Amino acid sequence: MDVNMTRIRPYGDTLDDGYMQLSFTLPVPLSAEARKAAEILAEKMGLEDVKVVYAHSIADSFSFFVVYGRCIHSVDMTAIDIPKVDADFMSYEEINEFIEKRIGRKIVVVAACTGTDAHTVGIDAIINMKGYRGEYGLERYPWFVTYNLGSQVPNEDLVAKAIQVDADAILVSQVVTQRNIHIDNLTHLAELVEAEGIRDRVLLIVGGPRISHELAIELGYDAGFGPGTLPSHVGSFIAQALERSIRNRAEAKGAYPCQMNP
Amino acid sequence: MDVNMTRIRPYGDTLDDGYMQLSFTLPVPLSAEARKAAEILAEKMGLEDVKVVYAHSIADSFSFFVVYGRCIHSVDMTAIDIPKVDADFMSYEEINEFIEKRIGRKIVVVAACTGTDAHTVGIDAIINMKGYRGEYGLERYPWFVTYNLGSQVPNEDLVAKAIQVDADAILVSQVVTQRNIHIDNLTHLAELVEAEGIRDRVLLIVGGPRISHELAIELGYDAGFGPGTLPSHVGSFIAQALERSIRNRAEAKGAYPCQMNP
Amino acid sequence: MMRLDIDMALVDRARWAASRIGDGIQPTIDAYTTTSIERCVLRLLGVNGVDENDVPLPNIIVDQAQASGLLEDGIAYWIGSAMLHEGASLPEVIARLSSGKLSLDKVRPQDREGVEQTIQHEANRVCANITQLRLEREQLITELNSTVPPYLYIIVATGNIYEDVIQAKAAAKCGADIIAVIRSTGQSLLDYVPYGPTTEGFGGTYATQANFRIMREALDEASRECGRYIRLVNYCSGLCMPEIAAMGALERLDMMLNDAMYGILFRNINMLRTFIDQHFSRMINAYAGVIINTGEDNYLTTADAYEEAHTVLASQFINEALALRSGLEAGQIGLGHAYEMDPDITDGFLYELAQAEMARIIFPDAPLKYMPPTKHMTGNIFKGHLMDAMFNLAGVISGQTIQLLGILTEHVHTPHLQDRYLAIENAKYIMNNARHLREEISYKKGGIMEKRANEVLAKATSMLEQVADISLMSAIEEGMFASIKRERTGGRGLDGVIRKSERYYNPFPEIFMKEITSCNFSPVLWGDEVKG
Amino acid sequence: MMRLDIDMALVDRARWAASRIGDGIQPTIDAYTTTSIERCVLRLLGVNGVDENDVPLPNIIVDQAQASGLLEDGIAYWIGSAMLHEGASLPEVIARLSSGKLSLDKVRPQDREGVEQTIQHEANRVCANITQLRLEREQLITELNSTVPPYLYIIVATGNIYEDVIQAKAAAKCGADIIAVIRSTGQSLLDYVPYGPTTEGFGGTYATQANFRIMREALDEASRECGRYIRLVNYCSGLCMPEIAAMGALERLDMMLNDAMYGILFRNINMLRTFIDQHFSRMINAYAGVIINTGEDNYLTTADAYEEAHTVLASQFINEALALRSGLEAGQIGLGHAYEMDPDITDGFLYELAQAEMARIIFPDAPLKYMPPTKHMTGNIFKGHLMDAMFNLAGVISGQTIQLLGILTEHVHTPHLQDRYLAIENAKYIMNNARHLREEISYKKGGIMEKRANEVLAKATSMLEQVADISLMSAIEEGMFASIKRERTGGRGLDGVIRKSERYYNPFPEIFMKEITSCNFSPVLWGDEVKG
Ligand code: B12
Ligand code: B12
Ligand SMILES: Cc1ncc(COP(=O)(O)O)c(C=O)c1O
Ligand SMILES: Cc1ncc(COP(=O)(O)O)c(C=O)c1O
Repeated sequence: MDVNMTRIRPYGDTLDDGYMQLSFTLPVPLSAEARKAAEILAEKMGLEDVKVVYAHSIADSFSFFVVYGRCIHSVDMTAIDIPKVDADFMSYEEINEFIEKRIGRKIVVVAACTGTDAHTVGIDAIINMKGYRGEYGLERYPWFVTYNLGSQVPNEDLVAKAIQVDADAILVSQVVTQRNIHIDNLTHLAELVEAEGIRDRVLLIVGGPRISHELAIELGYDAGFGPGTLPSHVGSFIAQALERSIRNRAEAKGAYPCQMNP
Repeated sequence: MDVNMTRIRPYGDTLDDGYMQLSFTLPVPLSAEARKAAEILAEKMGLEDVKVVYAHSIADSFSFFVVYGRCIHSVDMTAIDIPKVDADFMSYEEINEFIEKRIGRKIVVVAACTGTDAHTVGIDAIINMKGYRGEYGLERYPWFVTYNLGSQVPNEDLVAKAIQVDADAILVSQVVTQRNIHIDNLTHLAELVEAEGIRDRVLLIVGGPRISHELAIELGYDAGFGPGTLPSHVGSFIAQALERSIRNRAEAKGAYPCQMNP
Repeated sequence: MMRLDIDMALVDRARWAASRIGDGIQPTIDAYTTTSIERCVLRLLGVNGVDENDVPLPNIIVDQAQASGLLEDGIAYWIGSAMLHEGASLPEVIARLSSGKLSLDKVRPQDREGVEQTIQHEANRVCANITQLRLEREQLITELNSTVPPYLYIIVATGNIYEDVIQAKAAAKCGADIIAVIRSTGQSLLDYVPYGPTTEGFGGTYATQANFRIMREALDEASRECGRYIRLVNYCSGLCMPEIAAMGALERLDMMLNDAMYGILFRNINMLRTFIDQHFSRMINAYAGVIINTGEDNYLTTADAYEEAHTVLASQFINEALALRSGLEAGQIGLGHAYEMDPDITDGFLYELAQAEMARIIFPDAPLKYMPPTKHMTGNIFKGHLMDAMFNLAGVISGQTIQLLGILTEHVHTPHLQDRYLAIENAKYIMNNARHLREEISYKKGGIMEKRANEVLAKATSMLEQVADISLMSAIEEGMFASIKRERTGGRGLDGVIRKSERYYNPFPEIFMKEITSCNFSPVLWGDEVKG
Repeated sequence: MMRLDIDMALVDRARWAASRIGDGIQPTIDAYTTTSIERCVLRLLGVNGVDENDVPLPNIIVDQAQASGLLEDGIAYWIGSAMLHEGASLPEVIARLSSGKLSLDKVRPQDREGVEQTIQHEANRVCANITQLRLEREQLITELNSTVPPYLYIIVATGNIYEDVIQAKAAAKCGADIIAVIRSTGQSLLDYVPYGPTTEGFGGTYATQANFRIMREALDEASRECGRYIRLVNYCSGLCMPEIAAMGALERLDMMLNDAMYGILFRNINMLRTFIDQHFSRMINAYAGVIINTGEDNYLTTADAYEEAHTVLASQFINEALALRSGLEAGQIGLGHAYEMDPDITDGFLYELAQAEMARIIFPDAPLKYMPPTKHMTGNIFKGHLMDAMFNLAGVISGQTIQLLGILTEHVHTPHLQDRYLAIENAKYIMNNARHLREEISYKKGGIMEKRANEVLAKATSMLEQVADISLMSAIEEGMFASIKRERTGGRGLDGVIRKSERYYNPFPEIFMKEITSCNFSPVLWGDEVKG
């Protein structure tokens, strides 16, 4: 198959045929005109050969449609450059060894599901002993000290705890995304951390089913983790990022010795 | 609900939220970049708030996506003006009575599934005794004489038969639509009928799951019938259209009497 | 013939243990009242509305009474005293209290007998009202209901009651039998009930009396159009359990999410507060002919459904024991369970079916409420739709009563209109296509399913016996439920728990329990078809 | 224990009637040969290729022979004569015939015994080749196969063999066990087999020997990658049945759509031609260890699946009787049936399951091929996906061997890549989730299912007895199958039917039947798991 990476198009059963499936509801009673409207809408979206293959009336005043068509748009994959979590993934043993050898002290993390969000399963999967998909959570790692504050924690409390225990990383989980509540809440947390003057001392990490690393970076976080994240992914990142930042800080010290002894 | 008919948009759970669902496959291995490509593609189609909610690798070299987003396009329903089959639907009894009283002779129809198409279930549903969804087919109507030629009939044979039995209507079924074969075949049939000089004497009617009246008109047919058509729908149209055309022809005769006796 | 050979001796032991658990906690429940119970009494007596700061009047009056140390006597006692003291009618007293012209701490305590007489009269009137509504429901059911169980239960959750109405009616027209208005996030932690119609809920719509009324009216209309009685559900849960029960009774809600331990475990509400509140709220539900839905599904959103199946059963036994103590009939106790196993388990369908059949056998008269797959739903809406189908199949095979429909977009968003249509289509197709499969098949003696069911039962029984030995509250303190530890004095709402005084007075429990325990109370909950 | 109590006396009667039907038609079959059989003999002897007008050489030679009236003796007789006459080797004779340097009508007929000796030798070599390929397959199966039935059968149909390869490999990686390359529309009516790799099929890809080879190679590769032997299917059907059987044998195809009556009823091919061709083609399939798939599903695409269920069963009996007469082992007779009832029938799932269980009981050793819902699939891909799931459930419960996967877009287009992925995901989920349900449940004595199965059986039996009484060909003339009437002398291909002369010679039937009926032929068709 000779795929042109600069013009990727959907694949039905032949390269570049552009086939895709749509389903949606229009707030009008079912009629030949409503069907036509569905077709026109799909055309406006850039579909050709539009087939409205199913149309069903919902409660007399709505119409549901299933549509197939060929998308005329294409995407240049070679131009896509998205940030990726900067870490080599290591195993449980490797992470512990890495911390022992290269950092030489336990890493302290605080974690919570903040705001009105009460979905703790995701953050628990990362932090708690029990872990996720057969992997232990960070709590079980001898070289991590963890504080999992649970659900619906005010951002203020999370930051206060981080200061209190001198945390190396703040882990926040956001699952509910309705009306972009997670964006507001994450922005608020980032501002708080900044305002408390600890931003350069902690890694700020967010996770959740709708979180991407790209989004996390946009919001000023150090990393973002989406669905399917394993504790070791997060552990690897924290260990390596912390080691980097300690090294940088040390170098910074070396570079400006006068600043250290004013 | 206060729907603006000039700007219809998809409805998720609030008027004009624009929500729709997409699924498609890209011919690239699954990766963060592929996910991003799916997102960009949806954006190019005019979706906002795009969520790639599922991404799955198919056979290492394809990626399947389920996407939700809000469509920014809208459709002006008030501007949609599509042709509709011009008939009042009547029942079995009404149709027979109509023909008896207003036409006064039996209506002759020939029917077939032409070209390479072998899907006879649809045309049989309309023509054969047994009928469809509890309705008798036209064969059962005392005021119809029907010839159902079956499947994979050459267009030439169908037209020849129509001439032979002096048919009032030619009914053609087209189910296979791959590579638009039905369009080619229907165009060919219409041209044949024209070439044989019988176009003004017969009603040319097409049906099938992907046929709309609009398409039929475009192709120069008198009517098109899609999924769910019942024999009585077709019977009503034929009876009424035939009556109209007989009436028109009679009027035409009246208007140019000299032409009749040259 | 029993469909699955369940060890009935174990069932008896489990039920007996649950009964001991109930007996253990009941004296504590009886010794206390709560601010929410007293606010509820006020609501029943007709106090409604909010002040200029949107604070509900029941809260204002009860808070004042609590501050003045009057609450241990029961707010009814003081209202009665006020009527006698002021020589005013109940509406007048309420009006004076509401406008701040009268304060209860200024009222001279009256003779208990006189108070009782005065209030009893008013309470009877309210109760007659509720009975009237119950009869109205029963009549509608007899008149209209014609579908067969499992009843299709669908949620709406737009946050705006008026949008909810559109969604709910559409769902009813598609074939839903029961509509639940999901409550706005966080309402369970509010120590008051919001007021009036609301349009800005979050992930759900606020439970207010006005919202109840708006939706009930809409559904009555839909019932008539559809020729089916469409039931309405809301959440009788959180810090305002009793008040919401009262609101539901007054607005003819048909079902209420109402669990004895949910608030403790999953919302960190104080356990004393919860046990006391659930008891009184359940009496109201019992009297109003409401079916409660318990929340056992919640265990499985955090725990593994295969490993922790016995905790669901144990909780069902406890919910049953406590519900019976509040006067709920077996037919009103909609015990919850859920289809939440990992879809990729080999023979997972057999384990789910075993669990569902087991619940059906152990609680033969309960209108079991079966919750759909949620946790293992992903953005793969196609596979999700299949998981929901298998859930629907398990529901119709095992003869569930209330089937909360799974939605293919569970992982994605609160249901859109089309998601609901597809969910109902799914259930109708499966349940019709396999309608009598239940009667057609039997299970292998000693097979996978029978073994599984008995294992789960054995584990639940031993868990219940342990709980009964150490007492329910200690068991919760030790984290025996959902691996969550709660302290007796921890959680929200303990400040609203008040030990009753000698002269504590609340007219309602007596009225409720008298009617309930008299033979002539047996609400019509479903049409005739359920028996069939 | 029998899963459904089927009246076995009726089964015996039905089988006996089918046997009488077979006996009735066999003498006619034996008396004739056809142009396609003779072309097939040529192909087996090594004639291949096309002339400058793309006419296949077997056609050119056989047409000439027919024109000269030589065909009644069998083409093998004349090839043998030519070898003796010209004193040339087989390849040489073929080369001369191909180049037009030699014409059979110029050949002097040789002594029958000498011809036999000459040709026999060549035929044995070819047969050894086929045996070698069969053993190769058996070794691969033993080495690789590790899945359990129902085997997942998936179609590809792009029209382009190279695109088909991409689709087929992707499907194998998703979990398909069997790949069928759907044939281009109308090929069954071609009286020749197209040549070479093709890229322009219509609704399917041409069946050519080159295409067979390309796909088999691709699937061998996929088999190794997936650690599962991936089977390849094509259509041994239409006017070239025997030739395609030969091509399949030579390219190690594993299964062939091959029905005794499909061509007559659904393609209006002459009945004599069809009966003669199917017999010879099945001998080849038998010898090559190929599993045939009969086409009973086709009845239900035009007739109602509930009303006409007995015609499917009747046809299964006839296909079995005729297949046995061609030397096919029970394990090679993949009788077809289909899940085609209207999804909105109450208890439709029970009727489908009854039919599937019945087939399983009546044909215990047949690798039943179960066809998915197609007719009632609409553009509602969501409901369609559920119908496919119920079909998959019926397949795993009733223990089908070959499950042709339903595709959610059945109403819309030939399957796209993602449709196939979703179909396989559907089957894997359902079959794993309910893997041992079959062993777990039993059906009610005298229940809906048992009654239904016995009704269908009784109807099929009386139909078969009627057919046996009037003979199969008369029955078809009377429209007893699929309500379609076909005349004995009607339909395509009668001109290719030739009565054999006294000296008719064809070396293959004898070789095939000798090996087949000797005890040491029992092809390895599946891995060990099937028995388990
Ligand atoms: C379980 C559940 C609940 C449970 C939660 C129990 C608990 N203690 O967590 C209960 C029943 C209480 C609940 C309630 C509600 N829920 Co809920 N719930 C779910 C459900 C079914 C599963 C979520 C889950 O546990 N996933 C499993 C975990 C392991 O996955 P995860 O969270 O993605 O975590 C992984 C990664 O994202 C990552 N990760 C996550 N966090 C973090 C953090 C860090 C630092 C890192 C590194 C990684 C990381 O690692 C994890 C492991 O790989 C989803 C639907 C679904 N199937 O997704 C709805 C869902 C999330 N809920 C929803 C809603 C609306 C609610 C309610 C608001 C409904 C209501 N009005 O009552 C309430 C209120 C809750 C609240 N205030 O937040 C919606 C959210 C819609 C949206 N997108 O905004 C969903 C999608 C359901 C729906 N379709 O309506 N819910
Ligand atoms: C049954 C069937 C067959 C049967 C046909 C038997 C027969 N005698 O008809 C068999 C098994 C033979 C068959 C074969 C093939 N089929 Co086919 N088949 C179907 C199937 C499952 C159902 C079609 C049907 O009967 N519908 C029921 C009737 C009642 O509906 P209808 O045709 O829409 O008719 C109604 C209206 O449209 C209207 N109408 C129809 N015609 C007319 C005419 C007039 C004049 C009027 C007024 C009204 C009218 O009235 C009818 C009643 O309401 C569809 C899939 C599906 N579920 O739709 C595939 C389908 C149509 N087949 C398909 C294909 C590709 C084939 C093959 C080419 C495959 C192959 N390579 O072998 C072959 C070859 C057939 C050929 N040469 O045409 C594709 C077509 C794809 C496309 N859009 O182009 C489909 C969609 C399946 C798929 N997804 O691949 N098929
Ligand atoms: C018994 C019960 N109450 C209440 C709720 C709802 O949650 P909240 O406490 O957020 O209102 C649930 C959730 O499923 C429940 O099961
Ligand atoms: C036995 C058999 N042969 C052939 C076919 C395919 O059709 P065609 O004759 O168009 O190749 C089918 C269709 O399902 C079939 O069942």
